[in-house]
Amino acid sequence: MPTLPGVHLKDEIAKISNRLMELGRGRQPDKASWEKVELARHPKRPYTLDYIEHMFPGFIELKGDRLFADDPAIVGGLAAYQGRTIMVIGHQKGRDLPSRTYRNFGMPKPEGYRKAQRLMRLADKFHIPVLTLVDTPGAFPGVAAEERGQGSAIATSLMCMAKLQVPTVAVIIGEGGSGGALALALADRVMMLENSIYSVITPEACAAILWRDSSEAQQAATSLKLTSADLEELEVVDEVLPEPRGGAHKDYAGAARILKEALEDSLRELETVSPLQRKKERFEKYRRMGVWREEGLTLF
Amino acid sequence: MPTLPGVHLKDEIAKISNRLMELGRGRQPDKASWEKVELARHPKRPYTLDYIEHMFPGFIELKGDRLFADDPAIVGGLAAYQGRTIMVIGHQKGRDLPSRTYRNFGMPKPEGYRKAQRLMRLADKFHIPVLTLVDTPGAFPGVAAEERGQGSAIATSLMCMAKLQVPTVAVIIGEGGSGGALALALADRVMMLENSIYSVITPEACAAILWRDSSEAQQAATSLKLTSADLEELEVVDEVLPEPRGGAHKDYAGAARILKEALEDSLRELETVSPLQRKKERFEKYRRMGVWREEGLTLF
Amino acid sequence: MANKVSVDISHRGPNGSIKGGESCPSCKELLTSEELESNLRVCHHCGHHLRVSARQRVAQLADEGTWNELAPHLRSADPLEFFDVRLYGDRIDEAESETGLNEAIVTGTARIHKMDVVLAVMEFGFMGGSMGSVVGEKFWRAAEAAIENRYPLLVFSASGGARMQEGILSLLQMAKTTCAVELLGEARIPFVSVLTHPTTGGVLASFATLADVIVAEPGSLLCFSGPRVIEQTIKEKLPEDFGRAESNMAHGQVDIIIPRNELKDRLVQILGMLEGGVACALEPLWEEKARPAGRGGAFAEALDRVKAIANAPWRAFKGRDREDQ
Amino acid sequence: MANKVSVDISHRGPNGSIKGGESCPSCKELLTSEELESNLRVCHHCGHHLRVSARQRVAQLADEGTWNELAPHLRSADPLEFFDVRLYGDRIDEAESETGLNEAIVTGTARIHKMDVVLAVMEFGFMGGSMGSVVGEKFWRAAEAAIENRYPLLVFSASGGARMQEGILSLLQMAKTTCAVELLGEARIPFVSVLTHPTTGGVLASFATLADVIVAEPGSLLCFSGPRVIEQTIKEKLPEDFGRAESNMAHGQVDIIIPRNELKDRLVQILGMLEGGVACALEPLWEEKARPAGRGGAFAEALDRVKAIANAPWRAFKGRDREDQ
Ligand SMILES: [Zn+2]
Ligand SMILES: [Zn+2]
Repeated sequence: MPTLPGVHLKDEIAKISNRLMELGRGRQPDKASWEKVELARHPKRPYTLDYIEHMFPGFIELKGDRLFADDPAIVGGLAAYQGRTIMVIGHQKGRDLPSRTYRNFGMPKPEGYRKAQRLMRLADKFHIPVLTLVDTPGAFPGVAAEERGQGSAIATSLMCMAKLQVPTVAVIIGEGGSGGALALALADRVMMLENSIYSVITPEACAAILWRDSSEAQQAATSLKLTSADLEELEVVDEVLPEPRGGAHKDYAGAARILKEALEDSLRELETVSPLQRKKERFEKYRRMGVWREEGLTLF
Repeated sequence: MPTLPGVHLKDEIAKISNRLMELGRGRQPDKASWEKVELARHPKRPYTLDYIEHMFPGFIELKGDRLFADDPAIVGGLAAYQGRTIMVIGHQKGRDLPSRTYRNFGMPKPEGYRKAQRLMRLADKFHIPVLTLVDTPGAFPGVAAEERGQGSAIATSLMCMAKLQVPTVAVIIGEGGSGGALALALADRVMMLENSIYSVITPEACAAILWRDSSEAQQAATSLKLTSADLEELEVVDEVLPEPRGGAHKDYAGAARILKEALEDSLRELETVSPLQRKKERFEKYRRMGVWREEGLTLF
Repeated sequence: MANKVSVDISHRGPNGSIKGGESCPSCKELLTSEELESNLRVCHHCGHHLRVSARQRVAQLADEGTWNELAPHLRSADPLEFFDVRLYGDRIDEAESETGLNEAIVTGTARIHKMDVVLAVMEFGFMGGSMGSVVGEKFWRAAEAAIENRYPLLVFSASGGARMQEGILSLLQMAKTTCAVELLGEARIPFVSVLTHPTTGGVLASFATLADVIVAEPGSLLCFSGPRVIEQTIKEKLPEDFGRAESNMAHGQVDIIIPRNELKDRLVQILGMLEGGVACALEPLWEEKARPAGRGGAFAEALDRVKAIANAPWRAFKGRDREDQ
Repeated sequence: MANKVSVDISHRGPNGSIKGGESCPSCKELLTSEELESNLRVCHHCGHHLRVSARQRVAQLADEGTWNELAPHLRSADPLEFFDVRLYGDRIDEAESETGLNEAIVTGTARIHKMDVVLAVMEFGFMGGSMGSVVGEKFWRAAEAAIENRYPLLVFSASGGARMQEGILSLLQMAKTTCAVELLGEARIPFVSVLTHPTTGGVLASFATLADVIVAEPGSLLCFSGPRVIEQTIKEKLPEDFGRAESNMAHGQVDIIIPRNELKDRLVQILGMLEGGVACALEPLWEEKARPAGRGGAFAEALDRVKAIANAPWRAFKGRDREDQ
């Protein structure tokens, strides 16, 4: 059966059946997806420093990439935790206008990702597990950020997390926006809070590109499968953490407790294997990411 | 014998004998030292790219620190060399006004040192020996360079060279100016061309500080012991390479030939030992640097 | 694993418009197909580097008859049952018939000036060179082939970013390809990345900038966020040279810009020099057992890992009707 | 190796002028010695951190009676027979009598809130805290002691740069101390550096910025080139906050600024957390033999090296009359 270029009977049948399916599905956007988008972006949703405050009283923030700047859109530092140490790194949004500006709306520049890498290497040196909290609309799109290598900063952040010998746990706590979120989320365990989202592109931008109409964002949110339930089904996240009734923004302490328990469970599990084995399993996991077909298999 | 605070008989005697010595020595500055300073800074002296041109026809320059900028005051890249590969990195001055400005008079900024580190790590990964050519008045003293961590960039460059598993050879080819020079010269073998200098501070700056008169630079040049002969005696450099008659600036090809032979000899020697042993010897060498006394020993 | 496929550059350009000629996007001069082909699709008036399709690129680089395509049967599924104004499947079909390829990357082994390499070339004409599951999987397999054969990996990228229609799975290809690069690194396999116009988004922010040496073609647009997105953010028009290869090099992000007519020679030289170091290290002069170096310990280890992973049960896609692998 | 020396802060300040009082260099208010001492030499009017001598620093940090000085007998030689308008030996003598120290750094073991540490404190009052051979050698021995005892290393720096009178040997201390830091790193010994006013030149450009965590005191001037040198270069007056700790932190060069009254507590916390990671790794839950980790392989190796080096014949200084060591 020839490969290129391909119009085959089997494909045609599949295509028609897809078209039929399409008529039945999704013409009404799934309100539930958009609700999650709104909850994930809720202005009162707990941010990284809120979780740190409730989870790790002795937190010591460490700043700077030792290269260019300290980026307040990513925070990180050491925390004492059950008689041991953990490195906590996360995106940080602001809550009022001055702090939002200061935190650049949680959109990191290259120096943010490079700070994260520096702290992860420090953790690795001293066998300190790494917890990342993910909550960003995406990496900052600006001229100077591009000039300082935004793409490279994200790539090296991914590479840094791929290399780590220590256990790594990532939790999407709010908006998991594109490469800027993934840069802190290549981990042994990736979890999502129930009302968080994780997406390759914002629904608004997706709608603007594909529908040429950003008011189709709700439709795009449904199509993108960005809710925690979607991502669990796609096996991109290992676990979805239920939030306190009404959402994390109604009970910071409760949300932090849930997160802390999940962290403890994860670490307990991850620390039963050797660093080498852990790294191997990490690679196997990411190697499996994706869905493809080989010729001879039908479309579904 | 008590240590602090100390005015002791032995000390006093030593002091007086020193004073007497001082009357006899050095009141006439050593013209030879100043001549070397002038030769090392000679406007026609071959620079890094001149040596590369004569030594490594297939040189491929690799630019940039992958962080902030490419610094033209340091050049580096891969060269084929006797059927193998070598990484060459050196300070680069300009020869006319535009190129001097472009090269910032051979005064690197943090990005220059960070480029050097990146290239050294690349060399280390592929077991490629590193040759550095040192020729700078010093690291650039500017506000932005300070803000981007000039001190840290030099320190991490030193650390990078301390860590390397591959053989490293440094040659002072012109001005070895302070920390900005040393940053590329923590090597297994450190050599100096006959008419180069290597100093903790420029004679002019030294004179301005100690004599409060920069016209005493010739005197300072003598005091600082910055000629290749001085440094060989102090065991800071392993070998002094003779230059072609009249100096390297009279015969680029000849100077390059001398340098190439010395490189070959050094590498042949360095490659007979394991990376671990080589690193150990490197550490022993730098651990021995310095001259001190312990109490109970007389002043000399 | 490999499958001989002859290189055919005659019938299609990157945007299907090669018949007769094209006008140069930069100086607007009309260029005949013959002129373009003989000059490697570089405008001989102004030096502008016109886009090259993946198959043309392979033809420009690979020694005659040495190209062996890897994983030629991999094609996209529709894991999200994605719907927008068109079906994902229709978009794929269209891209296939426009490019004559079945994904936005082709991978294979080849010889370049007699040097064995694994070569991966992205095709911008295939849905904007977007990276979905197949691009990630083909990149992984190319890296595997490089490690198994001990060939260097040479990758040409051209991409608008992620394949939105595969949603989060598309994003995760950044993580997947990064892990593949880390395996290459542990095996000390040289990896050279050539950034061509345009390389943006998730491809720039993963494997394309993680190479040992980063090469760019002159004038290529290389950025993480696209110019339009940035213009919306800063509410200003960007300068003409924003994100261009030359600007990237001045900002330290690119090792070297190589004009297309020198590309083949220079790439072989660079790969050879990286290989040269390793080759020497294979037969060290010293006797003592040192820490794992070169293709000794680290390589064996990386290879073991890759093999262990290759034996792992692949994740099934929904609705498959028989076992793959 | 260690030698008990009691801590005595009563008789001398950093500039020998503590009797009676001082006026705050920032707000100019007059501060009595009692006020200063009780407030750790921080102005209680404006919060300005006045300079602290090395001995005062030790007294502020070390638990009572726990300080053991290391290498107390090391003193400068005059290897270059350096002459300017004064003799080097005279300058040393003056510095000794002004500071009551015999070099610009004191090193020792101590307990801080019951935590064993190796503590090294530079004395700016001793020839501007300049780093000559003795500073380098004492730093090396402090690092050795940290590795041998498995204590973390805590270093307070204050330095105008290199000791010009030792010429190139002074410069080489940057390389020497860097190698010592690398040994600490291989042994996974936590190293925390506290930058105090002022830390510049070769000290900033070597060990002081190579620590695992870089702490700064508020308001400290931290720069490689001094403000005057830079002003001469740019022909402009520098802004007031140039090179200050706060500016350094904003520019990513400093991890944390800690006011002096919190310093002791916070340092112990940081050192404890770095130690905490290692302590756990000492007794791993897994069985498999992994790569050398923590204080297993890497540590043993680093220690072996240090020991091998310690047995190496020291280079003699000119004119010594009997073997040291
Ligand atoms: Zn043209
Ligand atoms: Zn005051």
